[in-house]
Amino acid sequence: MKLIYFAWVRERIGISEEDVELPGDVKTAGDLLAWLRERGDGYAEALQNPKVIRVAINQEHVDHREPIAGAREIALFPPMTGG
Amino acid sequence: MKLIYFAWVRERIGISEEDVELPGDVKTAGDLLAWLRERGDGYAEALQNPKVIRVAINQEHVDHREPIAGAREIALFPPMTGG
Amino acid sequence: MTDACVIRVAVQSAAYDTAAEIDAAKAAGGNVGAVVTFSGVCRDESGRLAALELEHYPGMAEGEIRRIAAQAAERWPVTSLTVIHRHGKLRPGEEIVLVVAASIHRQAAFEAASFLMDFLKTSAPFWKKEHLADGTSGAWVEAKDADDDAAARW
Amino acid sequence: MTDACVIRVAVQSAAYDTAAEIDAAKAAGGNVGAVVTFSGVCRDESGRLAALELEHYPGMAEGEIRRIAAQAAERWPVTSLTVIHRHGKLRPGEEIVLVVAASIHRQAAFEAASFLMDFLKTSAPFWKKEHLADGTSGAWVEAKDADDDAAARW
Repeated sequence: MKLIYFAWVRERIGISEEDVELPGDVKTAGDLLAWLRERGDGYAEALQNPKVIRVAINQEHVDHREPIAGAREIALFPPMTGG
Repeated sequence: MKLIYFAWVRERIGISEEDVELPGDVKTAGDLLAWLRERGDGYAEALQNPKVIRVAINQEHVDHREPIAGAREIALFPPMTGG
Repeated sequence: MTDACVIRVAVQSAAYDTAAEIDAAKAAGGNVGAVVTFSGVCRDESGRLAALELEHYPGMAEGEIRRIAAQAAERWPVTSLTVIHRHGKLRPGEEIVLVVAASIHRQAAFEAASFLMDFLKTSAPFWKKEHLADGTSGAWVEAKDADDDAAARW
Repeated sequence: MTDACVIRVAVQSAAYDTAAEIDAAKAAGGNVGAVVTFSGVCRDESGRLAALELEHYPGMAEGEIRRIAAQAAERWPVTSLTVIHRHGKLRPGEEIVLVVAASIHRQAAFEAASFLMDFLKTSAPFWKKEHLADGTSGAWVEAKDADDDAAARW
């Protein structure tokens, strides 16, 4: 599964995208965040406060409870500050 | 006293401005409208419905009860439709 | 807040340059973060109209617009307000009026511009007469209750 | 009302031509009587900032803006909606975003433009990073509660 990171999530994790194989018990966007936090210090720092992390599946905003099965790409990023 | 007319008030009265000598009992803008209505058919037609006639004294909107003593110019016109 | 607001008012028959007015609003200073413009355009009313003729009260028109702009500058933290109102005969597609409101914040710019338009409609001394597509002279445009309602909400 | 509304969305690093976008909105048809524009301008924060760097999520940025514009076109009788959002490094005074809303009536144009801006702020995937005047790289701009409140009022 393709993961994409933006803004300070990208900076703290240290890469802008990666392909990962997820274990079967990672079922929701929230599960994904918890799983990623265990991957290293950068991930832990980037995702320490899950409440401020926004998730998009296939380029659409979703809730952290959203199932991720079948997702083509999942993006993680901070609250948006465009406009 | 200088009177100025605009839009259909001007068209119905037939002139765009005039100087008038007012009798002493014409004290308010409303009195002026009543006095003008007696000046001829054009005036009567233009001013038949005083409620829709707006009055400006020295280029400021005023109520029909406003005293006109000392006015430099008084303008009569329909509700505005600019913008 | 009036002190800091640059107010520019023009009543003219000539067309104006909207882009130049936006640039001027940005250059007027005050840490501009948002510029809102309103352009009022002469409509053809589904082909019925050949033109609108705008009559105005010279002197009072400028004065009244300036008074409305000063009120807006009191109510919102705007850095500049520009109003250009045209008079004379305007064809469908031509612009009648431009309002430009600049501010540090977008909400102030939106509200000041909307306020200015509502009061221009109801208190600036301009009148529109229709010229019809069949070559005849049409009626004077009637004031709308909706415009009074719009002004009353402020 | 969506059928009749012409929607144009662009996400680009290049500057845009506001006057040309206004003309296009007038030419898009639909008896346009009112055109409202919003321009978001990069501020210098009293000299503190050298630039803002805008990062975006390609693909999703366009899609999300288009989705917001379609919502606006459902809610207001607008004849056209244009949104151009820039990315990359922008210096103080440069424009970040343009919204153009055209309608037969002014209120619809004002409200659609204001709605679009509120939702661009809170749901379009763009992020601003500060570059400071002293040459260092500053912080990522934090999202404001005020922006969430502004979006919630619709």
